[in-house]
Amino acid sequence: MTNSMNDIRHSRCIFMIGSNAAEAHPVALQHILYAKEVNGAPLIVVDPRFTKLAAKATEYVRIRPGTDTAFLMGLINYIIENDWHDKEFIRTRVAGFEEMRKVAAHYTPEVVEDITGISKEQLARVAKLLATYRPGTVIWCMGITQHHIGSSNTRACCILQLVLGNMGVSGGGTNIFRGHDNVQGATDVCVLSHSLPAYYGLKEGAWKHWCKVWGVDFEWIKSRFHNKEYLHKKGFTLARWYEGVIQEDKITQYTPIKAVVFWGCASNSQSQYHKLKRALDKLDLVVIIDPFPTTTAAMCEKDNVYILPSTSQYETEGSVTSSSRQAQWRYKVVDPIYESKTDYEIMEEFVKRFGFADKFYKNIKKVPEDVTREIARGALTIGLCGWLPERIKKHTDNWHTFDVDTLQAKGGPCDGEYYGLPWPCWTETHPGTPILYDISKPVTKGGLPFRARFGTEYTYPDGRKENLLAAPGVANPGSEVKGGYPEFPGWKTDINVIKEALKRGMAPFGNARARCYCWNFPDPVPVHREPLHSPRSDLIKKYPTYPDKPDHYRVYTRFASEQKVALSKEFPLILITGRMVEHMGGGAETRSNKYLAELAPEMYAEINIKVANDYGIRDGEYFWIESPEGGKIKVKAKVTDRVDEKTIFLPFHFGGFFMGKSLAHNYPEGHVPYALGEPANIVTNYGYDIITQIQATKEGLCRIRKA
Amino acid sequence: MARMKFLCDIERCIACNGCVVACKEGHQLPVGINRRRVVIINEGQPGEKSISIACMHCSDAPCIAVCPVGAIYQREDGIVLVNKDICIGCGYCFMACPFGAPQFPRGNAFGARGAMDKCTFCAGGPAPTFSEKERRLYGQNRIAEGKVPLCAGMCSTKALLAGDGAVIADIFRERVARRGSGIAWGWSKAYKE
Amino acid sequence: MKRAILGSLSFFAFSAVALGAEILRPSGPISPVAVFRKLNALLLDAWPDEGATFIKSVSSFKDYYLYIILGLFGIFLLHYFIFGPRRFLHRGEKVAYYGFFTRFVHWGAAVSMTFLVASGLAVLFAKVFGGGPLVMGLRSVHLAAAFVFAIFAVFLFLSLVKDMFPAPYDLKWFLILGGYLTRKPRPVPAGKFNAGQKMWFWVGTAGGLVMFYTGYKLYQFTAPVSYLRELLKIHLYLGLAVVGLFLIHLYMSVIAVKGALQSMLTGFKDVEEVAKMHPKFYEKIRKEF
Amino acid sequence: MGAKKVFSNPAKIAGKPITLNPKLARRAFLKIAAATAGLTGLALSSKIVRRTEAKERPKTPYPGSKIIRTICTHCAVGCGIYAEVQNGVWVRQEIAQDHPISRGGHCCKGAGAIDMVRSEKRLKYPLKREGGRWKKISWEQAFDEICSKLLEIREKYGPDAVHWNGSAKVSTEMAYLQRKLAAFWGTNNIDHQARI
Repeated sequence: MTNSMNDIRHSRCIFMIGSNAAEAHPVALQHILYAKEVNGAPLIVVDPRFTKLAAKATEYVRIRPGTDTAFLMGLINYIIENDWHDKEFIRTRVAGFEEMRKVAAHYTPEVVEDITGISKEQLARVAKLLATYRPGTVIWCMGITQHHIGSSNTRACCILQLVLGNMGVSGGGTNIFRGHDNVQGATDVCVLSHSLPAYYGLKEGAWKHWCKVWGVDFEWIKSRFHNKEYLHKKGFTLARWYEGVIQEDKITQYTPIKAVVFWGCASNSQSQYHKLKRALDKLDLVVIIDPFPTTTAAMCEKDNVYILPSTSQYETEGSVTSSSRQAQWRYKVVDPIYESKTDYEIMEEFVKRFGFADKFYKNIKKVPEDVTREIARGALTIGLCGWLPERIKKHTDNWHTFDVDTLQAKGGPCDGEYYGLPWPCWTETHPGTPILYDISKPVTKGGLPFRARFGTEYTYPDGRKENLLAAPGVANPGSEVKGGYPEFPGWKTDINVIKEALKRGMAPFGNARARCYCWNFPDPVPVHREPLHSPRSDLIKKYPTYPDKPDHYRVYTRFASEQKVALSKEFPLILITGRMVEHMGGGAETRSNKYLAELAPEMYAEINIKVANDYGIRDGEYFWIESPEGGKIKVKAKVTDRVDEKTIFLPFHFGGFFMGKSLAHNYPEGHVPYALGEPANIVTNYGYDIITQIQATKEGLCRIRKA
Repeated sequence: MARMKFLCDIERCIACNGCVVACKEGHQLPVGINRRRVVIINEGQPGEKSISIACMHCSDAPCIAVCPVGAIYQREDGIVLVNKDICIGCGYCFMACPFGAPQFPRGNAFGARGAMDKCTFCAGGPAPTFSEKERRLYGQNRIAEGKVPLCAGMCSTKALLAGDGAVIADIFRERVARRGSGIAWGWSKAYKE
Repeated sequence: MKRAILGSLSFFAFSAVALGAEILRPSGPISPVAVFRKLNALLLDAWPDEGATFIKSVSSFKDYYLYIILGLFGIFLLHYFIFGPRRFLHRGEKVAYYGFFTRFVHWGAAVSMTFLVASGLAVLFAKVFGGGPLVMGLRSVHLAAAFVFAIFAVFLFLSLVKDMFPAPYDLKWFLILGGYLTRKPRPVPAGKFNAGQKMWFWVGTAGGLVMFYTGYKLYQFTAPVSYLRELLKIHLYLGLAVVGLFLIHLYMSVIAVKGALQSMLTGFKDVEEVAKMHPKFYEKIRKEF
Repeated sequence: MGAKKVFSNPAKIAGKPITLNPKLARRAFLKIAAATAGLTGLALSSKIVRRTEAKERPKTPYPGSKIIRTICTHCAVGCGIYAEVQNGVWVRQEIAQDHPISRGGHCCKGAGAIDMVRSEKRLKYPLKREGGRWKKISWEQAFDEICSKLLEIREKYGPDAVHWNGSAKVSTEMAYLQRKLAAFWGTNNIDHQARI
């Protein structure tokens, strides 16, 4: 999120696409509904499904799954055509506008209507609302990202905000509500196969920087790896690691995967789950570390699995980063119950036995505070330098001193600071950056320009040259340079450079323009591409997907070869998945809570009355859903108007059944969750994003039959 | 004297069931006992609304009128409570209640109904305040602690209001008036510029 | 009561007005008034129509029962002292009147019915007993006795029903109130069972089965609340008749007609009694001999 | 009485001047917090409470308990929780009315946060699957077996034969250690839920 949950209170228009915040982030609705009521902000909800959030919308837009980019580009085009775009903002702070505009021009209301199913009139109305009520916020979640063009979708959202000039202002911004409680924190420290903590990447410089922080020899780290190539090669991802075992698609790694460790991670959230099951049966070792027996435990039917009971997060402590980039200290409430051990203890035992404890804990005497300090020393790129354990604790201890509207403390020990020190928090005295890219405040007081990450000038394919730095006169107050400037050399590895920059009132990473044209992406400007499994076979030719990618996170990933025109004949219905308010993620925790299990006891599939009647399925009856990949699940029909006549919706929290068969007997005795059901991901389809490899669970196809 | 009341703002309620679980977890209710529940109408259609319902602590409460043993009584602040030591589980109160608030756990003999259970406005019951017995039979006594009922306090969107009827009515009226600004929506554009 | 309803509904009324302000808002095609109506229909169900009468009738039932019981006791006392009991000494010829099976099911039904009436009244007048676990225990007794009774009632019904169909002279029997309001017994128009017995039979067995059904549904407590309300009313109204007739039956058989108790134990009735009290049946058996 | 008051007011609503002044609106909104919090004083003024108080009862149901501030573990909104702990037992989840983001609010998952340590379904000790059945083992045995197997696999197939799935549900510090562990192990095969 560029802004914060509370900042939505200042929005004058709320545009939510691919987000069901009413179920996934109910407390965020507090602020959204406030803006709706007090500012009279129109709440526009774009979703293939009439969600609980849509029930609160002033304008509900039903969109065909997988066509978000077309709709967003259509909006952008309509706004530009009508001259509603923020010309001054674009002149001073945006790059590649002309190139983007040319691409967007294709998406006329007529074209958009054909692709997305959204009428011309509604598109015009939404565009008018967005243009009239500024600043408006754009909010999205997995409905935007879980597509094979997920990265294009997200960029289209950002471009929409740039065109409207809604970036860097209170009440505006692009706000992505993140899922898990600490997914922002875990992402910031990059528990990801393509980067070292704080998005440093895997290049040699990154490794050297972190080796310095860790206090270990770079050569030693290098020697731990198979060879130098694998030091820099992106690893398998959560979405496709099982291909490293079953190798249905060709892998580009010297060895298959033989062991997997699930450390606080559910497996039933991964698409094509029936293939993952095959992998579990083939592995030499599966280690599950979790407070509850996850679905994974029940899915393993071989003697290759261990379960280690870790504590819940209330029995240990540490910082958590909310979606708004705020750090809060999650204090320990009680001692570990039963024989469970904290994750830190388990880590220590592992490291001890692996034989590098002295190196691993070189700077860490006290867990977790010393770890926080180590992160602060290393994570300069996103400015975690100011996140010292004392400061984070101070904020949590004094959360009552922060204003609800601005999140700034009024008096008290944290006077003037923003709640949770939203990163970048450049130094130990920096108050945090509540709104990213806000040039109305000095950098030392939480202001920030756009980052100058891609040089100072670029020549577009048509020969046009553009200065990538912000226009003259555009800079934060107090900046030594009144206008754009490049990044400070060495700021990513040296805190002194950052301090120097701040002293001069400037951002360490420069002051540039936001790009509408990303030349390092497969689609420099987002364009619509039909889902791999598209129900509109007639559009595949016009909007084809990418060519196959042979080495995509170590595995051959099919795009063009997977997109078959005839598929929709056999699999006529669209399959989407989503959240329920009662459950979370794989549901290991919530399905073991008797009250939540009572409220949402079983798996169901939402199905439109017309589809139900066509197939002879009555409300409450079981029926089979089958995926093109051979997965099938038997679920209860919930006949509802929430989905349209082409769509089936599945909540993805359930586990404990597998293709019609109960796995209750596979759980440890006495630990069978209160609620069991078929994992929706057995039937989610093949398809992965071209850049991030996020699974495309929001645009699959399926067929159904009566059970 | 303050008159305790609940009010659920239908425009705000998002059916997150926070109130339901807050109540169950706070009072350690058995599964199947719903002191509070959330009802959705027009599900999946434009006009979908939800509302959280519990005992409304009626003035001149019908349940008190029909109770054959006089187990139900009303405090001075309007909170309607049941004495589980006296209640015989006959179920008349359930039939008399407009909101379906009274709940009956399965008793021991033949699975007949046990003593009635319902929302206490987090005011415990007739057992000694903060005693183990009170906690077991009625749950927490937050009113005696000077605390708000759990459901309203934990309402995710502040849809559910609880407290003195006059005060919450004021709050709600102001909200309505403010939403009424929806009427003037766009006026600032039309007339000021 | 009207005030009570208004009071308890004020919350909804208020919401309605609140929604009223929303009407002008160009938000959706569904009118807020419709939403309000739908909520009312869903949450309150039939309460606005029948709630008040239900509350009124349920809270007054206790009084009806009290009137019936006290009234009957008064009548019994008056009757006993004014007219005295009938005495049939069982010294003369005996007539085989009740078979073994009939007596068996009668006593089965009688004992369980006694428990039912006693525990039922205890639940109704629970306040006297202080409520709580004691009455809750008696509710379990009521429940258990009901199942026992239901079985016996079926057989009792089957074994006696052929003699229990109403006949024209029953009306006459009622007109002279069975001839009980005289000191000297004179023949009354009655067959094997007189009109009073027939009435008791029908209310006791067929009515008893209705009581069982309604009671069972109330025990289950899963029916729609509107239906439950009707069931409770039926249970209580019919219960009123059952309790009344039960008490009359008890008075007649134990106190007012000496020997009646014995005949149900032994199965035989005195010829004199049969001749006087059941002349039509007497004629019939005389013809047979 | 209160009911009537509510009932008689609506007429005024319509007549109230409509305002778009955000300052005024905000002040009004803050009263909502006061509504729930404001009850405090009102409840205490109740005669019944006063009467019971006269009898010298404990002031709190959990004497000697302390309140610990912590954060809900369910989604990234970051709602605050007041955990009331008595003698090392989490006895009650309190309303964090003054938390700047959630202001006491919770969805059903957060309202039942205490269940994370109360649930009977929590795992109690390390388990190993043997002959198709789960067998209780000691921590020591679990660590020894797992680590020696992992090292064996590393030896035989190389460090990339192990895939680590980290977590978005642990603290930032723990997540960082997970990433660091993979680096020290010698692989980039580490990922977590943010990917999907």
